[in-house]
Amino acid sequence: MRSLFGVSPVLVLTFGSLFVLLAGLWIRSKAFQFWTSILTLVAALGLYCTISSHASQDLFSGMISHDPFSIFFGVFLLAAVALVFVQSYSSEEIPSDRRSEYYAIILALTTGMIFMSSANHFLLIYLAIETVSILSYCLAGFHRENSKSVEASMKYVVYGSMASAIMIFGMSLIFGVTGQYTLTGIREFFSMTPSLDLPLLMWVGVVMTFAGLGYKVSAAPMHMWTPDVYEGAPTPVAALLSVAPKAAGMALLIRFFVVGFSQGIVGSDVAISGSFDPSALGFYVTQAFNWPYFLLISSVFTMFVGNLAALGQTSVKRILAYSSIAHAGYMLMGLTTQTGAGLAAIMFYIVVYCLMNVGAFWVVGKVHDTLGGDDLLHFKGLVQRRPLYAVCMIIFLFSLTGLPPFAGFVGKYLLFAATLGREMYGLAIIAAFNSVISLYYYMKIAKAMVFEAPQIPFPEGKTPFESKSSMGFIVLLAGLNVVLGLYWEPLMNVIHSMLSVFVA
Amino acid sequence: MSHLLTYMIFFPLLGAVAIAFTPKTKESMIKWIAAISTAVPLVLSLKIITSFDRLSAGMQFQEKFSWIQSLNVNYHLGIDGISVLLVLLTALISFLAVFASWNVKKMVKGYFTMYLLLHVGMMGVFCALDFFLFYVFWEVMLLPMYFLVGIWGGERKEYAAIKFFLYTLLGGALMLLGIIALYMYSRGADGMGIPSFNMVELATRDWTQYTINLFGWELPFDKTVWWLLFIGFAIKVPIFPFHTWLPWAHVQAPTAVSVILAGVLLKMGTYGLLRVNFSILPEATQYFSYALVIVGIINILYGALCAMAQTDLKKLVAYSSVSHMGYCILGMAVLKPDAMAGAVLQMFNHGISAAMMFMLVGVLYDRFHHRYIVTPQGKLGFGGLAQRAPMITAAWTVAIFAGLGLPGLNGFISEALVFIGAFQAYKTETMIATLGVVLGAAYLLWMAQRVFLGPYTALHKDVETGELHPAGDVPEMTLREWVVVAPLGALCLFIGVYPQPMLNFIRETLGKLLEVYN
Amino acid sequence: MMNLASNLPAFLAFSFLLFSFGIVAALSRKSAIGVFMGVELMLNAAALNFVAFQTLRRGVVENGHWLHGHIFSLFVIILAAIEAAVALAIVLRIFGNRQTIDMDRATELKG
Amino acid sequence: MDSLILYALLIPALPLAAYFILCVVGNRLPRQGDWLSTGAIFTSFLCAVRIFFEMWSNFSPDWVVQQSWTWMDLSTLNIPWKLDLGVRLDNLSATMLVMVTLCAALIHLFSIGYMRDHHGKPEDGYRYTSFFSYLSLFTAAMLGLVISDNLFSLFMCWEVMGLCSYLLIGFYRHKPSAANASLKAFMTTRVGDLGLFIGLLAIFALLGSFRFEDLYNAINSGVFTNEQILGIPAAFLIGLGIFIGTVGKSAQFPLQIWLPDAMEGPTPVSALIHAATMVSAGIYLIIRVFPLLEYGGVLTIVAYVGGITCFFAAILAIKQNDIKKVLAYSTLSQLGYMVLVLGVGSYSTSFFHLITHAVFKACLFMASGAVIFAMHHEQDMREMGGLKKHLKFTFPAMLITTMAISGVPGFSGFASKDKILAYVWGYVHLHPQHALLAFFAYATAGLTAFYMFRLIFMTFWGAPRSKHAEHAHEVTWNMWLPLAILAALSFCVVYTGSVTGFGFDSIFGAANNWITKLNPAPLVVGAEAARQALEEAAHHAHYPAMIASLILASGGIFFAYLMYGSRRLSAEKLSKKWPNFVHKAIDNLYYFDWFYIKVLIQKLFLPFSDKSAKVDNVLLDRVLVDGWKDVTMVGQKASGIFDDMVVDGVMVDGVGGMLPTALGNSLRSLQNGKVQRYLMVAVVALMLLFLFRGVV
Repeated sequence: MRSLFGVSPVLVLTFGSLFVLLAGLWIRSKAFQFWTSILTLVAALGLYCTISSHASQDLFSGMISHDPFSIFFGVFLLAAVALVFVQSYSSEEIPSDRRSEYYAIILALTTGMIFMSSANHFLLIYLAIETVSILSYCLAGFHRENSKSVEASMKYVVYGSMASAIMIFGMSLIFGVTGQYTLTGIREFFSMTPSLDLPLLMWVGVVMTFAGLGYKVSAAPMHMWTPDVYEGAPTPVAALLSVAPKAAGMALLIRFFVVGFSQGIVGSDVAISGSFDPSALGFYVTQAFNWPYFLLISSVFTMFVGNLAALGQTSVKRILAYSSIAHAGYMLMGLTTQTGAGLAAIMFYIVVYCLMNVGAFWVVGKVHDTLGGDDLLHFKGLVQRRPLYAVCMIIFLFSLTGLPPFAGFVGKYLLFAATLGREMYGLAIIAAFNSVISLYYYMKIAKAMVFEAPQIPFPEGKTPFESKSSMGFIVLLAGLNVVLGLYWEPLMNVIHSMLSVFVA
Repeated sequence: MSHLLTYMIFFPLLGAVAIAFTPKTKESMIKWIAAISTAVPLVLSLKIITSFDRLSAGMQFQEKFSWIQSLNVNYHLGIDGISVLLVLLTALISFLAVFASWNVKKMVKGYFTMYLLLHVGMMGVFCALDFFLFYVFWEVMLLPMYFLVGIWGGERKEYAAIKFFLYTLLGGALMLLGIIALYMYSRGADGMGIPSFNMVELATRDWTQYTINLFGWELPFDKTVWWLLFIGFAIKVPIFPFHTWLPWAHVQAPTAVSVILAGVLLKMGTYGLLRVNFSILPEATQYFSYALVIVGIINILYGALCAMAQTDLKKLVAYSSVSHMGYCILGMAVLKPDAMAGAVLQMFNHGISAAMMFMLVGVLYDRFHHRYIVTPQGKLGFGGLAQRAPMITAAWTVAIFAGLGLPGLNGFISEALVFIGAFQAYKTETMIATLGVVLGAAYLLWMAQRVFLGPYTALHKDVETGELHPAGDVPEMTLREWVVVAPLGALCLFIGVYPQPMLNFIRETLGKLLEVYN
Repeated sequence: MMNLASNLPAFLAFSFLLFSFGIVAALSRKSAIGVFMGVELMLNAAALNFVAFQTLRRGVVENGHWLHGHIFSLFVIILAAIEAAVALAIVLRIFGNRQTIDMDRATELKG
Repeated sequence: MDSLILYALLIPALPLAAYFILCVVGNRLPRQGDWLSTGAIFTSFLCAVRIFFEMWSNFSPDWVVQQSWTWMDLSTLNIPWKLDLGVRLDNLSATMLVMVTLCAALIHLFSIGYMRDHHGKPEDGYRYTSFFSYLSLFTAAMLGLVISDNLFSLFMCWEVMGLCSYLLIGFYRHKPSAANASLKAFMTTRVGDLGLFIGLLAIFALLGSFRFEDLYNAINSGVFTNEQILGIPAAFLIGLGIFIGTVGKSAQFPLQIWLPDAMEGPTPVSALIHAATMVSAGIYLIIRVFPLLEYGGVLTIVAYVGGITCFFAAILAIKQNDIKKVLAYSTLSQLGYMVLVLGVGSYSTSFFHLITHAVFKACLFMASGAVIFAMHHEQDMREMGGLKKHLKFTFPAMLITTMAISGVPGFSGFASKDKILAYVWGYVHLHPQHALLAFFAYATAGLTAFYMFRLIFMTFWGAPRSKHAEHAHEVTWNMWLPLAILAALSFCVVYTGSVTGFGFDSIFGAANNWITKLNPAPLVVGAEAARQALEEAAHHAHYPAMIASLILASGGIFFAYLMYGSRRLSAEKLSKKWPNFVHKAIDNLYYFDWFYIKVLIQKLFLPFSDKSAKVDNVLLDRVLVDGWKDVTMVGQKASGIFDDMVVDGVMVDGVGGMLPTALGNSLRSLQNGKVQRYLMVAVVALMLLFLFRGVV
């Protein structure tokens, strides 16, 4: 019963999605579908408020671990999805006759993501990931008539199914070595057996599992689907994919390694930064395999691949896709530090990344709806036509680059602080250099918007830009970027309190 | 606790907001708002100057509030002898440069909004005592600068803008790492103390005890961090070989922005070196001081040599800035009180004279729409200007002779102080450096000869077709231009004749700063 | 009744072989259907592993977890089916758009 | 504060004030304010006279009034650091003040007439006003230099004079030649100033002060003994540096090139700056620091520089046809005399000649100016001739001063030059190895007489050689009055109190040859013996020297008369006799300009600066900085290569096809749209990770 109560938000979401789907058959009103789905989200949010606890508890006999960490991600995911709903509401890439499906799918997707962030059992991990993936395939190909969209979904499904196949194989190996299905179980196993009898098998298993998780957060080498899918998918979907599943995947990654493969994060003073004490490197069986090190490799690769490949792009959506790869690299940096500061930085970064990336995709969507394209040339001279959107876009771009006084800077600062706190100077310098590279392609967009003259003739009359709500939200997002960039203490405190579960 | 500094820093922000809400069409109103919202900081800075306690070496007008508790980040402002002059300079130059940009045509609203944001950033850098705050202001400056150069600049403005941006961001990123490293280690050897961003407090720590491991090499902590920070500042100064953004940015930027660039932004580099490298990491500074001396001399001579070869008036002035900032570096590097005072005074002096020169370049550009000393076809761009425009020529003469360090004008005082101090420490090096005085005279007077003397053969560039044809009569300096140039000229003369008032501000602080070194 | 524990290497070798075949098929087949058949092979290899390991571990694993492996493999099969269904739907859509399901022809998005 | 100090401060202050007033409101004043600057300088002349009589009233060699104030003060709690500037009035500066103010005042007066053409022409940019403002600024600087009691303020005034000289030489700014001349003058002197500046730095590094007083005390208290800078004795280094400053300012060899070109300026400027005051400021400087030069053993170098200058300049003067050029070279050579005699160790003689020369050379220049004015700005002497009946006042003035410079008895030049010759003779007597100096000195005496009278004969004698010369008429009073006054002051009596220059019948009583009496060299411990010996030798050498100089002077005048007066001898024929290379050398001014400008600057310096600018543009900028973009491109290529090697190369084509496909591919090719390719990359990378496990 307690277990059911623990997953009540998910239940609400499930029912909500079904309701929206069915009601959609009769009630065609756009607003109705929208508000019902928003209502569902709000209800789930409310339930989270009631069940939020600072103690960590296992539900369904260790299938789900219900703890502040998962609650944080649950709330965040609901908020992000709500944001995407608002964006989709005015978007014209979502055919109006199939909106009910759209909302229903996304609501179902949300359940999957919430499970990802709270799963503790391999089976649930697999199920959750599959749920999210399969629904994402549908979303990517939601624009049936658009061949690009369909191609994107096909690539996505091929890539995704293979990735999950690899992951499940890896899981089977891990199970084979440890005989455990739950992350907590694996932790106990390690604490009982100092050395493994089949280290190579273990290693292969972990790497294969990482393949499945890394593909969700689009970390190298499992990143290559990202640009194509983002470009092909409808813009709101791209926004969603770039934010929510990434966040859930990151949560899962954290939980997988921190709960399963380490004795928990080190450094009691998560508030300030990681500890200095190298002996506190908190993971098991170092002699067997050094996973933080290979995460580090992956993170460096991810940064470089994302940033370098983005340099030559002309489609803004693609640029943002590559940038999302690069940002995944930055986030992984925090996990490699193995410190509370690192994880806190990741969580903070996920939040601000959502704020700035959704904002950026928002503007891209508007441009796409108005001018029917998202190339750099569609953005030319935007500042003369829609200064508000241009200015907000510039704020998002600067925030993505990581310049003060915007939130992106704080995120980067926390990550750098965490890495330096663990004396990973090389990694920090590489990351700093990467953020300099990234400036170049972000500025390409700003340049097109501000310095260059408009090229595509702007349609007369009312364009999607004028919608009051979208103006309001874009300003809200930009404002949040600035506010969080200047004063982030409350959010930081929340995150720290959430992290208490992992402290060894 | 008085909030003078806060008001001074953030008043322009109010102005920017006000402008943002002013209709596009009311251009003159926008300009006047800008003028007022830069005038107020000027008045406040004058008040600060008058009520500044010249006999105390410590921080004054301090303001401190907790900002981010968990990271121990504070909103901490304060000024001492090093920064007080620069605050005055910033306020003055920014105020005058508003009038220099009076004839901006394109997107006036955006221009002045950016301009005021830039003002906030610059003023903040000079007042911030919390490292985090310092960095925020430091980077905040980039955005408006990028757009000011990129939108209102010359032919290759985009290139210049992105170049400036990338350069400074690279420096900024490394600087950030250095700042974080200091912050981390400020918890003491046991790593248990409360870390701090407080510049004043960090200056009291001993950093030599730590080492760090970079890609497997064991490096001494303070020297490594010194370099991280140094590169950040060196790019701003700019120190050879990080200077190549400067000619571009200066040449492409609109007049007022070049004035700001040369007048204030370059000083941030040297100010940062003094405030951070010299105050917080004295041992490393001592260790690298000789290298700095050499670098300073290279700046002096190399900048002068490059200036000699320029055919673009603005580029020449830009390289002369490189050369003049070399005196600052030299003066700081020798770690002698007189040389150091000379360096700080040189920041102020160069701020004035370079700003004046760029303003005057703008004056010529407005009239002829080109900046050729010698056109690509090998003709003189403005030959014999003196006969048609004696007033412009007079103003130029003051700027030129202030630039080449003529006694009685400000340049000489600081250069003399630098050399006097430097000679006590490094004889041969200083003798080599003094060549810069001759070179400076050479390129400036050669330019003067080609621009002002001889028969009147000035050319005028047609804005549409871009071809050059002989220019007719030249309108003389307008009142607006006098308003900008005259105060600067007067200051040049005043400091040149009676520098003591300026020195009174800086000497105690420098004395305290240098105590560590002997 | 043969002893699973002693033959574990054989099982592992077989599943790895199956997995590799799956990968090769998925990477080399030109038709989408073929690719998915490859994926199926990989999934089945994983399922096989689970069963094998579970049986191996029967003695070790206590408190009634001794069926997890089998359950897991069942889920794998189910999800494989679902995945295949979605995949086929999408492939149909592709065919509808392009009159082909050749993977190499679907390169509109690239760079 | 002593009232004298007030007067002393007033002297430069008045012209300075005049300068600023003229700058601001000059154009609106009546007569464009020429009266203002002239009046100012006349007033300061009166102040100078006041000071002079103070000095005269207590007639003692060591009369000195001085006071100084702190100008820059950097003292903190632990380190004292002060820089004092002040006023020093002694016999030297008092006399100098009178000379400078007098010449300046008269030249101002003269200029009012001479610059008449520029009066009140707005389209000319009110050049008339700016001319007078520059003159005032210059005078202020010169006077400030004279009264300053320390090297620092002296240096500042020194530089400001350089500025004024730059502005005034380039006064006719429409003439490119004037522009070149002004640039040349400023840069050449600037090079010299570098030496002076380094000397200053060294002095401050040693003494912590710039004041002459401290310098003298330091020398006598042995601060400089075995004090070294870069292994060179400090005193020598500093002395040399300061002397280099003089070489620049007083246009001595090898920096003499700018003075002849400086004649591009208006004639009053040549008279004031390039004859009477600025160039002699260089001499004044080395007279001031004489003890240091003596102590540091720089004097021999000084002597040779002076000797070379005076002789070779005199030779150049012979071949000039431009009347002002003749005077310019004669100035060079006379300055050489002063340097020479200072070099041989006679402080007071050098100063004596400085004063006398200033007076008669100023007069000569103004007279030539009057001639040029009368000739409607025709400067070529070959166009003149027979002017003596037209110019009733100018001619006698010029004749008197010419006789003064040529050393005709009874005139000031005779007295001073005679002492110079005597001292050189004495010096050579003591140090025979320096006999060359004597040759320089005596030969120059003859040459001077020759070329000066050549000028007189070509200009005033014979028949008019152009219609300008026929219709020339006397200049206005404000132009000839200064000539008259200065000519009157060119008589020997004024300085020596006797007709011949030797104290026979005293007119001023105790003041017999007061200049040398009042200005003995400052005491230098350990130098007394040498000075004594020199005095002895010079005393014995008086009569031979006098006779020799008389013979040489008369000989020079006689030849000049034969060749240009009566035309018995033809100059052309004689000059044919000279070997060709001499002519070449003289015509090219000994190739100095060629070497400095053509070789040093145009061949070496400018190309070098061009190169460095190119380096800056091309190498640093393109390669090192924008290079970062190339770096990222390389990064893309590398990852592309990785992809192709592994994927196409290893998996697909085998190693054979690796290289061709690897080249020219980039990361974009990695994203070739084929999802299986993507998966391939992923799988390969995962395999690498498996292997990688072995690494860690």
